[in-house]
Amino acid sequence: MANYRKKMSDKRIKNIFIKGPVSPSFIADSIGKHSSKTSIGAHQIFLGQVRRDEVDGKTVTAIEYTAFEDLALEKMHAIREEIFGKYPLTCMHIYHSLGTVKSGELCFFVFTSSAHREPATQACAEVVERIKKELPIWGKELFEDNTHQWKENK
Amino acid sequence: MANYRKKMSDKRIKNIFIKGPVSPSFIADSIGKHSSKTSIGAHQIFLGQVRRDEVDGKTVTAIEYTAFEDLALEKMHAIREEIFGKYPLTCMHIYHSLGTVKSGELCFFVFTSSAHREPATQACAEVVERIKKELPIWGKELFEDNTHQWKENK
Amino acid sequence: MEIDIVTFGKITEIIPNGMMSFSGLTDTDQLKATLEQRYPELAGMKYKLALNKTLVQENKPVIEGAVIAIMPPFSGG
Amino acid sequence: MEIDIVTFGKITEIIPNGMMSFSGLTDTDQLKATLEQRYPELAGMKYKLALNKTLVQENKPVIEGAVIAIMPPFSGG
Repeated sequence: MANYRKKMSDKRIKNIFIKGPVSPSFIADSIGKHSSKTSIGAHQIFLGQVRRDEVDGKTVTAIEYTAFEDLALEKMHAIREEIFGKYPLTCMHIYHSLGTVKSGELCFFVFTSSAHREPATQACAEVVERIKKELPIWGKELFEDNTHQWKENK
Repeated sequence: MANYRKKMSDKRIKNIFIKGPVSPSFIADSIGKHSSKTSIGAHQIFLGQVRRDEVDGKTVTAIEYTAFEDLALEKMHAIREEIFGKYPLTCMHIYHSLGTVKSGELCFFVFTSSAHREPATQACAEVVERIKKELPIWGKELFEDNTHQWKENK
Repeated sequence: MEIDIVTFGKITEIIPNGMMSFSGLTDTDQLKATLEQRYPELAGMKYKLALNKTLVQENKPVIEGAVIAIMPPFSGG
Repeated sequence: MEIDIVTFGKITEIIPNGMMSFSGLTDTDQLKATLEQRYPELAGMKYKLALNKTLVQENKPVIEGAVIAIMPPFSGG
Protein backbone atom coordinates (compact mmCIF):
# COMPACT_ATOMS: atom_id res chain seq x y z
CA MET A 1 0.00 0.00 0.00
CA ALA A 2 2.75 2.41 0.95
CA ASN A 3 4.44 1.54 -2.30
CA TYR A 4 1.27 2.11 -4.28
CA ARG A 5 0.70 5.52 -2.75
CA LYS A 6 4.31 6.37 -3.51
CA LYS A 7 3.90 5.51 -7.15
CA MET A 8 0.67 7.49 -7.40
CA SER A 9 2.25 10.59 -5.91
CA ASP A 10 5.17 10.30 -8.32
CA LYS A 11 2.76 10.78 -11.19
CA ARG A 12 1.65 14.21 -10.02
CA ILE A 13 3.54 17.19 -11.37
CA LYS A 14 5.16 18.74 -8.30
CA ASN A 15 5.91 22.42 -7.99
CA ILE A 16 9.56 23.27 -7.39
CA PHE A 17 9.30 27.06 -7.46
CA ILE A 18 9.29 29.24 -4.40
CA LYS A 19 8.98 33.02 -4.26
CA GLY A 20 12.24 34.65 -3.12
CA PRO A 21 15.19 32.98 -1.37
CA VAL A 22 15.31 29.50 0.18
CA SER A 23 15.69 30.04 3.94
CA PRO A 24 17.97 27.95 6.16
CA SER A 25 14.99 27.17 8.41
CA PHE A 26 13.08 25.78 5.42
CA ILE A 27 16.04 23.48 4.77
CA ALA A 28 16.11 22.45 8.44
CA ASP A 29 12.38 21.61 8.34
CA SER A 30 12.91 19.58 5.20
CA ILE A 31 15.79 17.64 6.81
CA GLY A 32 13.83 17.09 10.04
CA LYS A 33 10.89 15.55 8.19
CA HIS A 34 13.11 12.63 7.22
CA SER A 35 13.68 11.39 10.77
CA SER A 36 10.65 9.11 10.44
CA LYS A 37 12.08 7.53 7.27
CA THR A 38 14.36 5.14 9.11
CA SER A 39 15.53 3.23 6.04
CA ILE A 40 17.53 6.33 5.05
CA GLY A 41 21.25 6.27 5.85
CA ALA A 42 22.53 9.11 3.69
CA HIS A 43 21.35 12.54 2.57
CA GLN A 44 23.06 14.66 -0.04
CA ILE A 45 22.17 18.34 -0.33
CA PHE A 46 23.23 20.88 -2.92
CA LEU A 47 22.59 24.58 -2.33
CA GLY A 48 23.09 27.38 -4.82
CA GLN A 49 23.93 30.77 -3.30
CA VAL A 50 23.94 34.09 -5.17
CA ARG A 51 27.50 35.41 -5.48
CA ARG A 52 28.38 39.11 -5.16
CA ASP A 53 30.33 38.89 -8.43
CA GLU A 54 32.16 41.86 -9.84
CA VAL A 55 31.66 42.53 -13.56
CA ASP A 56 33.54 45.47 -15.13
CA GLY A 57 33.77 47.19 -11.76
CA LYS A 58 30.08 46.75 -10.95
CA THR A 59 28.81 44.48 -8.18
CA VAL A 60 25.95 41.97 -8.43
CA THR A 61 23.55 42.74 -5.59
CA ALA A 62 20.86 40.21 -6.51
CA ILE A 63 19.61 37.83 -9.18
CA GLU A 64 16.04 38.02 -10.41
CA TYR A 65 14.83 34.61 -11.58
CA THR A 66 12.08 33.95 -14.08
CA ALA A 67 10.99 30.65 -15.60
CA PHE A 68 8.74 29.19 -18.24
CA GLU A 69 7.03 27.46 -15.34
CA ASP A 70 4.80 24.94 -17.12
CA LEU A 71 7.60 23.70 -19.35
CA ALA A 72 10.07 23.67 -16.44
CA LEU A 73 7.78 21.61 -14.22
CA GLU A 74 7.06 19.11 -17.00
CA LYS A 75 10.77 18.74 -17.69
CA MET A 76 11.50 18.42 -13.96
CA HIS A 77 8.88 15.70 -13.73
CA ALA A 78 10.55 13.78 -16.55
CA ILE A 79 13.98 14.18 -14.94
CA ARG A 80 12.57 13.02 -11.60
CA GLU A 81 11.14 9.87 -13.17
CA GLU A 82 14.43 9.10 -14.91
CA ILE A 83 16.48 9.63 -11.76
CA PHE A 84 14.17 7.42 -9.67
CA GLY A 85 14.46 4.78 -12.38
CA LYS A 86 18.23 4.97 -12.34
CA TYR A 87 19.07 5.19 -8.62
CA PRO A 88 17.56 3.46 -5.56
CA LEU A 89 16.52 6.69 -3.84
CA THR A 90 14.20 6.96 -0.87
CA CYS A 91 13.30 10.51 -1.77
CA MET A 92 14.25 13.60 -3.72
CA HIS A 93 13.19 17.20 -3.15
CA ILE A 94 13.93 20.13 -5.44
CA TYR A 95 13.31 23.84 -4.89
CA HIS A 96 14.27 26.80 -7.07
CA SER A 97 13.66 30.46 -6.37
CA LEU A 98 11.68 32.82 -8.58
CA GLY A 99 11.85 36.60 -8.19
CA THR A 100 14.62 38.42 -6.42
CA VAL A 101 17.35 36.63 -4.41
CA LYS A 102 20.02 38.88 -2.90
CA SER A 103 23.76 38.10 -2.85
CA GLY A 104 24.47 35.70 -0.01
CA GLU A 105 20.97 34.23 -0.12
CA LEU A 106 20.12 30.75 -1.38
CA CYS A 107 18.32 30.24 -4.71
CA PHE A 108 18.48 26.48 -5.31
CA PHE A 109 18.02 23.44 -3.05
CA VAL A 110 18.44 19.83 -4.19
CA PHE A 111 17.97 17.12 -1.57
CA THR A 112 18.37 13.38 -2.26
CA SER A 113 18.24 10.50 0.25
CA SER A 114 19.01 6.79 0.09
CA ALA A 115 19.88 3.83 2.32
CA HIS A 116 23.56 3.97 1.40
CA ARG A 117 25.73 6.83 0.28
CA GLU A 118 26.41 6.41 -3.43
CA PRO A 119 22.91 6.73 -4.91
CA ALA A 120 22.10 9.94 -3.00
CA THR A 121 25.48 11.44 -3.91
CA GLN A 122 25.38 10.50 -7.59
CA ALA A 123 21.72 11.43 -8.05
CA CYS A 124 22.24 14.82 -6.40
CA ALA A 125 25.11 15.73 -8.73
CA GLU A 126 23.23 14.50 -11.79
CA VAL A 127 20.03 16.36 -10.93
CA VAL A 128 21.87 19.63 -10.27
CA GLU A 129 23.65 19.31 -13.62
CA ARG A 130 20.46 18.50 -15.51
CA ILE A 131 18.41 21.27 -13.90
CA LYS A 132 21.01 23.88 -14.80
CA LYS A 133 21.14 22.62 -18.37
CA GLU A 134 17.58 21.59 -19.13
CA LEU A 135 15.13 23.71 -17.14
CA PRO A 136 13.87 26.94 -18.78
CA ILE A 137 14.89 29.29 -15.96
CA TRP A 138 16.69 32.59 -16.42
CA GLY A 139 18.68 34.71 -14.01
CA LYS A 140 19.01 38.48 -14.40
CA GLU A 141 22.00 39.77 -12.47
CA LEU A 142 21.16 43.14 -10.94
CA PHE A 143 23.95 45.64 -10.25
CA GLU A 144 23.95 48.30 -7.55
CA ASP A 145 23.48 51.09 -10.14
CA ASN A 146 20.19 49.50 -11.35
CA THR A 147 21.75 48.17 -14.55
CA HIS A 148 21.71 44.44 -15.19
CA GLN A 149 23.15 41.61 -17.25
CA TRP A 150 21.65 38.23 -18.05
CA LYS A 151 23.33 35.37 -16.27
CA GLU A 152 24.95 32.69 -18.41
CA ASN A 153 25.64 29.17 -17.18
CA LYS A 154 29.02 27.83 -18.20
CA MET B 1 45.61 40.04 5.87
CA ALA B 2 42.41 38.04 5.50
CA ASN B 3 44.46 35.38 3.79
CA TYR B 4 47.02 35.37 6.57
CA ARG B 5 44.38 34.96 9.26
CA LYS B 6 42.86 32.14 7.25
CA LYS B 7 46.15 30.31 7.11
CA MET B 8 46.73 30.78 10.83
CA SER B 9 43.34 29.38 11.70
CA ASP B 10 43.94 26.39 9.45
CA LYS B 11 46.84 25.43 11.66
CA ARG B 12 44.68 24.94 14.73
CA ILE B 13 43.34 21.45 15.35
CA LYS B 14 39.57 21.86 15.19
CA ASN B 15 37.17 19.69 17.12
CA ILE B 16 34.67 17.78 14.99
CA PHE B 17 32.94 15.81 17.73
CA ILE B 18 29.58 16.68 19.18
CA LYS B 19 27.73 14.85 21.96
CA GLY B 20 24.61 13.09 20.64
CA PRO B 21 22.83 13.70 17.34
CA VAL B 22 23.35 16.58 14.88
CA SER B 23 20.13 18.61 14.96
CA PRO B 24 18.51 20.12 11.85
CA SER B 25 18.56 23.54 13.54
CA PHE B 26 22.33 23.24 14.03
CA ILE B 27 22.63 22.57 10.29
CA ALA B 28 20.40 25.57 9.52
CA ASP B 29 22.56 27.82 11.71
CA SER B 30 25.67 26.56 9.98
CA ILE B 31 24.16 27.26 6.54
CA GLY B 32 22.92 30.71 7.61
CA LYS B 33 26.37 31.80 8.76
CA HIS B 34 27.57 31.61 5.15
CA SER B 35 25.30 34.39 3.88
CA SER B 36 28.04 36.93 4.61
CA LYS B 37 30.55 34.97 2.51
CA THR B 38 29.35 36.35 -0.80
CA SER B 39 32.05 34.74 -2.93
CA ILE B 40 30.33 31.39 -2.34
CA GLY B 41 28.12 30.10 -5.15
CA ALA B 42 27.70 26.45 -4.16
CA HIS B 43 27.35 24.43 -0.99
CA GLN B 44 27.46 20.65 -0.80
CA ILE B 45 26.24 18.89 2.32
CA PHE B 46 26.41 15.23 3.25
CA LEU B 47 24.41 13.94 6.21
CA GLY B 48 24.63 10.47 7.74
CA GLN B 49 21.42 9.22 9.37
CA VAL B 50 21.15 6.15 11.63
CA ARG B 51 19.13 3.43 9.89
CA ARG B 52 16.65 1.20 11.70
CA ASP B 53 18.32 -1.85 10.12
CA GLU B 54 17.06 -5.36 10.76
CA VAL B 55 19.71 -7.94 11.61
CA ASP B 56 18.60 -11.54 12.20
CA GLY B 57 15.11 -10.33 13.17
CA LYS B 58 16.40 -7.71 15.58
CA THR B 59 16.03 -3.98 15.01
CA VAL B 60 18.74 -1.35 15.42
CA THR B 61 17.33 1.35 17.71
CA ALA B 62 20.48 3.46 18.02
CA ILE B 63 24.20 3.60 17.35
CA GLU B 64 26.61 4.48 20.12
CA TYR B 65 29.73 6.16 18.75
CA THR B 66 33.15 6.22 20.36
CA ALA B 67 36.41 7.53 18.94
CA PHE B 68 40.11 7.70 19.64
CA GLU B 69 39.60 11.44 19.72
CA ASP B 70 43.18 12.75 19.69
CA LEU B 71 44.18 10.53 16.80
CA ALA B 72 40.94 11.25 14.93
CA LEU B 73 41.36 15.01 15.23
CA GLU B 74 44.98 14.86 14.09
CA LYS B 75 44.01 12.74 11.11
CA MET B 76 41.10 15.05 10.32
CA HIS B 77 43.46 18.00 10.44
CA ALA B 78 45.75 16.32 7.92
CA ILE B 79 42.82 15.45 5.65
CA ARG B 80 41.56 19.04 5.89
CA GLU B 81 44.95 20.43 4.83
CA GLU B 82 45.14 18.02 1.90
CA ILE B 83 41.62 18.83 0.72
CA PHE B 84 42.21 22.59 0.93
CA GLY B 85 45.41 22.07 -1.04
CA LYS B 86 43.59 20.11 -3.71
CA TYR B 87 40.34 22.06 -4.18
CA PRO B 88 39.63 25.83 -4.25
CA LEU B 89 37.21 25.73 -1.31
CA THR B 90 35.90 28.73 0.57
CA CYS B 91 35.21 26.63 3.64
CA MET B 92 34.67 23.16 5.02
CA HIS B 93 32.91 22.12 8.23
CA ILE B 94 32.83 18.61 9.65
CA TYR B 95 30.84 17.27 12.60
CA HIS B 96 30.54 13.70 13.88
CA SER B 97 28.46 12.48 16.81
CA LEU B 98 29.83 10.71 19.86
CA GLY B 99 27.57 8.82 22.26
CA THR B 100 24.09 7.63 21.41
CA VAL B 101 22.28 8.58 18.21
CA LYS B 102 18.83 7.03 17.71
CA SER B 103 17.53 5.61 14.44
CA GLY B 104 16.29 8.46 12.29
CA GLU B 105 18.66 10.94 13.89
CA LEU B 106 21.73 12.44 12.19
CA CYS B 107 25.25 11.39 13.20
CA PHE B 108 27.51 12.94 10.54
CA PHE B 109 27.55 16.36 8.83
CA VAL B 110 30.02 17.35 6.10
CA PHE B 111 29.64 20.83 4.60
CA THR B 112 31.84 22.21 1.80
CA SER B 113 31.49 25.53 -0.04
CA SER B 114 33.12 27.05 -3.10
CA ALA B 115 32.57 29.75 -5.73
CA HIS B 116 31.53 27.23 -8.36
CA ARG B 117 29.96 23.82 -8.05
CA GLU B 118 32.60 21.21 -8.82
CA PRO B 119 35.11 21.81 -5.99
CA ALA B 120 32.45 21.73 -3.26
CA THR B 121 30.86 18.61 -4.75
CA GLN B 122 34.10 16.70 -5.29
CA ALA B 123 35.61 17.71 -1.95
CA CYS B 124 32.47 16.70 -0.07
CA ALA B 125 32.44 13.20 -1.57
CA GLU B 126 36.18 12.75 -1.00
CA VAL B 127 36.04 13.93 2.62
CA VAL B 128 33.09 11.66 3.45
CA GLU B 129 34.92 8.70 1.94
CA ARG B 130 38.17 9.45 3.77
CA ILE B 131 36.53 10.06 7.15
CA LYS B 132 34.71 6.74 6.98
CA LYS B 133 37.92 4.95 6.05
CA GLU B 134 40.61 6.79 8.00
CA LEU B 135 39.18 8.20 11.23
CA PRO B 136 39.33 5.99 14.35
CA ILE B 137 35.62 6.08 15.15
CA TRP B 138 33.49 3.07 16.04
CA GLY B 139 29.75 2.53 15.98
CA LYS B 140 28.02 0.05 18.27
CA GLU B 141 24.59 -0.87 16.91
CA LEU B 142 22.14 -1.24 19.79
CA PHE B 143 19.15 -3.55 19.40
CA GLU B 144 15.81 -3.19 21.17
CA ASP B 145 16.57 -6.23 23.42
CA ASN B 146 19.72 -4.52 24.77
CA THR B 147 22.07 -6.72 22.75
CA HIS B 148 24.43 -5.10 20.26
CA GLN B 149 26.73 -5.66 17.32
CA TRP B 150 29.69 -3.59 16.16
CA LYS B 151 29.02 -1.66 12.98
CA GLU B 152 31.22 -2.46 9.99
CA ASN B 153 31.76 -0.05 7.11
CA LYS B 154 31.67 -1.68 3.72
CA MET C 1 -2.06 34.37 -39.37
CA GLU C 2 -1.82 35.40 -35.74
CA ILE C 3 0.70 33.73 -33.44
CA ASP C 4 1.01 34.33 -29.73
CA ILE C 5 4.66 35.17 -29.00
CA VAL C 6 6.02 34.67 -25.48
CA THR C 7 9.60 35.73 -24.77
CA PHE C 8 11.96 34.97 -21.90
CA GLY C 9 15.23 36.22 -20.44
CA LYS C 10 17.31 38.51 -22.60
CA ILE C 11 14.90 38.10 -25.53
CA THR C 12 12.16 39.99 -23.63
CA GLU C 13 14.29 43.06 -24.30
CA ILE C 14 14.26 42.50 -28.09
CA ILE C 15 10.87 41.07 -29.01
CA PRO C 16 7.61 42.16 -27.36
CA ASN C 17 5.19 39.61 -25.90
CA GLY C 18 1.78 39.22 -27.48
CA MET C 19 -0.04 38.41 -30.72
CA MET C 20 2.01 38.93 -33.85
CA SER C 21 0.90 38.69 -37.50
CA PHE C 22 2.65 36.55 -40.05
CA SER C 23 1.77 35.55 -43.59
CA GLY C 24 2.79 32.62 -45.75
CA LEU C 25 4.14 30.70 -42.73
CA THR C 26 3.58 26.98 -42.28
CA ASP C 27 6.37 25.76 -39.99
CA THR C 28 8.77 26.76 -37.20
CA ASP C 29 11.79 27.04 -39.51
CA GLN C 30 9.96 29.69 -41.54
CA LEU C 31 8.86 31.38 -38.34
CA LYS C 32 12.47 31.59 -37.13
CA ALA C 33 13.62 33.07 -40.43
CA THR C 34 10.85 35.71 -40.32
CA LEU C 35 11.59 36.60 -36.69
CA GLU C 36 15.30 36.97 -37.46
CA GLN C 37 14.44 39.31 -40.33
CA ARG C 38 12.17 41.43 -38.19
CA TYR C 39 14.55 41.40 -35.20
CA PRO C 40 18.10 41.19 -36.61
CA GLU C 41 19.55 41.03 -33.08
CA LEU C 42 17.90 37.61 -32.69
CA ALA C 43 19.90 36.22 -35.61
CA GLY C 44 23.12 36.55 -33.64
CA MET C 45 21.73 34.86 -30.52
CA LYS C 46 21.40 31.28 -29.40
CA TYR C 47 17.76 30.50 -28.72
CA LYS C 48 15.19 27.72 -28.72
CA LEU C 49 11.49 27.71 -29.50
CA ALA C 50 8.68 25.99 -27.69
CA LEU C 51 5.44 25.36 -29.55
CA ASN C 52 2.41 25.19 -27.24
CA LYS C 53 4.66 24.36 -24.28
CA THR C 54 6.67 21.68 -26.06
CA LEU C 55 10.32 22.26 -26.87
CA VAL C 56 10.86 22.37 -30.64
CA GLN C 57 13.65 19.89 -31.40
CA GLU C 58 13.07 19.72 -35.16
CA ASN C 59 10.95 21.64 -37.66
CA LYS C 60 7.22 21.56 -36.74
CA PRO C 61 4.03 22.79 -38.46
CA VAL C 62 2.61 26.04 -37.09
CA ILE C 63 -1.07 26.95 -37.27
CA GLU C 64 -3.17 30.02 -36.45
CA GLY C 65 -3.34 30.67 -32.71
CA ALA C 66 -0.19 28.71 -31.85
CA VAL C 67 1.72 29.84 -28.79
CA ILE C 68 5.43 30.18 -29.54
CA ALA C 69 7.93 30.73 -26.74
CA ILE C 70 11.32 32.16 -27.67
CA MET C 71 13.95 31.16 -25.11
CA PRO C 72 17.62 32.15 -24.77
CA PRO C 73 20.06 29.67 -23.12
CA PHE C 74 18.88 28.63 -19.67
CA SER C 75 20.65 29.99 -16.64
CA GLY C 76 18.89 28.54 -13.62
CA GLY C 77 20.55 27.14 -10.54
CA MET D 1 58.01 -3.81 31.33
CA GLU D 2 54.67 -2.06 31.77
CA ILE D 3 52.71 -0.88 28.74
CA ASP D 4 49.48 1.12 28.87
CA ILE D 5 46.93 -0.69 26.74
CA VAL D 6 43.95 1.26 25.37
CA THR D 7 41.30 -0.65 23.44
CA PHE D 8 38.49 0.49 21.17
CA GLY D 9 35.32 -0.86 19.60
CA LYS D 10 34.87 -4.61 19.60
CA ILE D 11 38.32 -5.12 21.14
CA THR D 12 37.19 -3.50 24.41
CA GLU D 13 35.20 -6.72 24.91
CA ILE D 14 38.29 -8.92 24.58
CA ILE D 15 41.20 -7.03 26.13
CA PRO D 16 40.89 -4.88 29.27
CA ASN D 17 42.15 -1.30 29.32
CA GLY D 18 45.05 -0.40 31.60
CA MET D 19 48.68 -1.22 32.45
CA MET D 20 49.83 -4.65 31.30
CA SER D 21 53.14 -6.39 32.01
CA PHE D 22 55.35 -7.82 29.28
CA SER D 23 58.86 -9.20 29.34
CA GLY D 24 61.49 -9.53 26.63
CA LEU D 25 59.62 -7.18 24.29
CA THR D 26 61.37 -4.58 22.16
CA ASP D 27 59.03 -3.78 19.27
CA THR D 28 55.41 -3.67 18.16
CA ASP D 29 55.63 -6.89 16.12
CA GLN D 30 56.63 -8.80 19.26
CA LEU D 31 53.87 -6.99 21.19
CA LYS D 32 51.29 -8.12 18.64
CA ALA D 33 52.49 -11.73 18.83
CA THR D 34 52.31 -11.68 22.63
CA LEU D 35 48.84 -10.11 22.68
CA GLU D 36 47.58 -12.70 20.18
CA GLN D 37 48.92 -15.47 22.43
CA ARG D 38 47.26 -14.03 25.52
CA TYR D 39 44.01 -13.23 23.70
CA PRO D 40 43.57 -15.82 20.95
CA GLU D 41 40.38 -14.12 19.73
CA LEU D 42 42.52 -11.14 18.65
CA ALA D 43 44.50 -13.35 16.25
CA GLY D 44 41.42 -13.85 14.09
CA MET D 45 40.58 -10.17 13.93
CA LYS D 46 41.70 -7.27 11.75
CA TYR D 47 43.20 -4.57 13.92
CA LYS D 48 45.74 -1.74 13.95
CA LEU D 49 47.99 -0.41 16.69
CA ALA D 50 48.74 3.17 17.60
CA LEU D 51 51.90 3.90 19.58
CA ASN D 52 51.63 7.07 21.69
CA LYS D 53 48.82 8.35 19.46
CA THR D 54 50.61 7.62 16.17
CA LEU D 55 49.28 4.93 13.88
CA VAL D 56 51.78 2.05 13.58
CA GLN D 57 52.32 1.48 9.86
CA GLU D 58 55.48 -0.65 10.21
CA ASN D 59 57.33 -2.29 13.10
CA LYS D 60 58.35 0.28 15.79
CA PRO D 61 60.42 0.05 18.99
CA VAL D 62 58.41 -0.12 22.21
CA ILE D 63 59.74 1.13 25.56
CA GLU D 64 58.53 1.08 29.17
CA GLY D 65 55.47 3.29 29.68
CA ALA D 66 54.44 3.35 26.01
CA VAL D 67 50.73 3.83 25.33
CA ILE D 68 49.47 1.27 22.84
CA ALA D 69 46.00 1.60 21.33
CA ILE D 70 44.46 -1.52 19.78
CA MET D 71 41.89 -0.60 17.16
CA PRO D 72 39.52 -2.77 15.10
CA PRO D 73 38.44 -1.53 11.62
CA PHE D 74 36.94 1.96 11.78
CA SER D 75 33.19 2.36 11.36
CA GLY D 76 32.44 6.05 11.65
CA GLY D 77 30.11 8.06 9.43
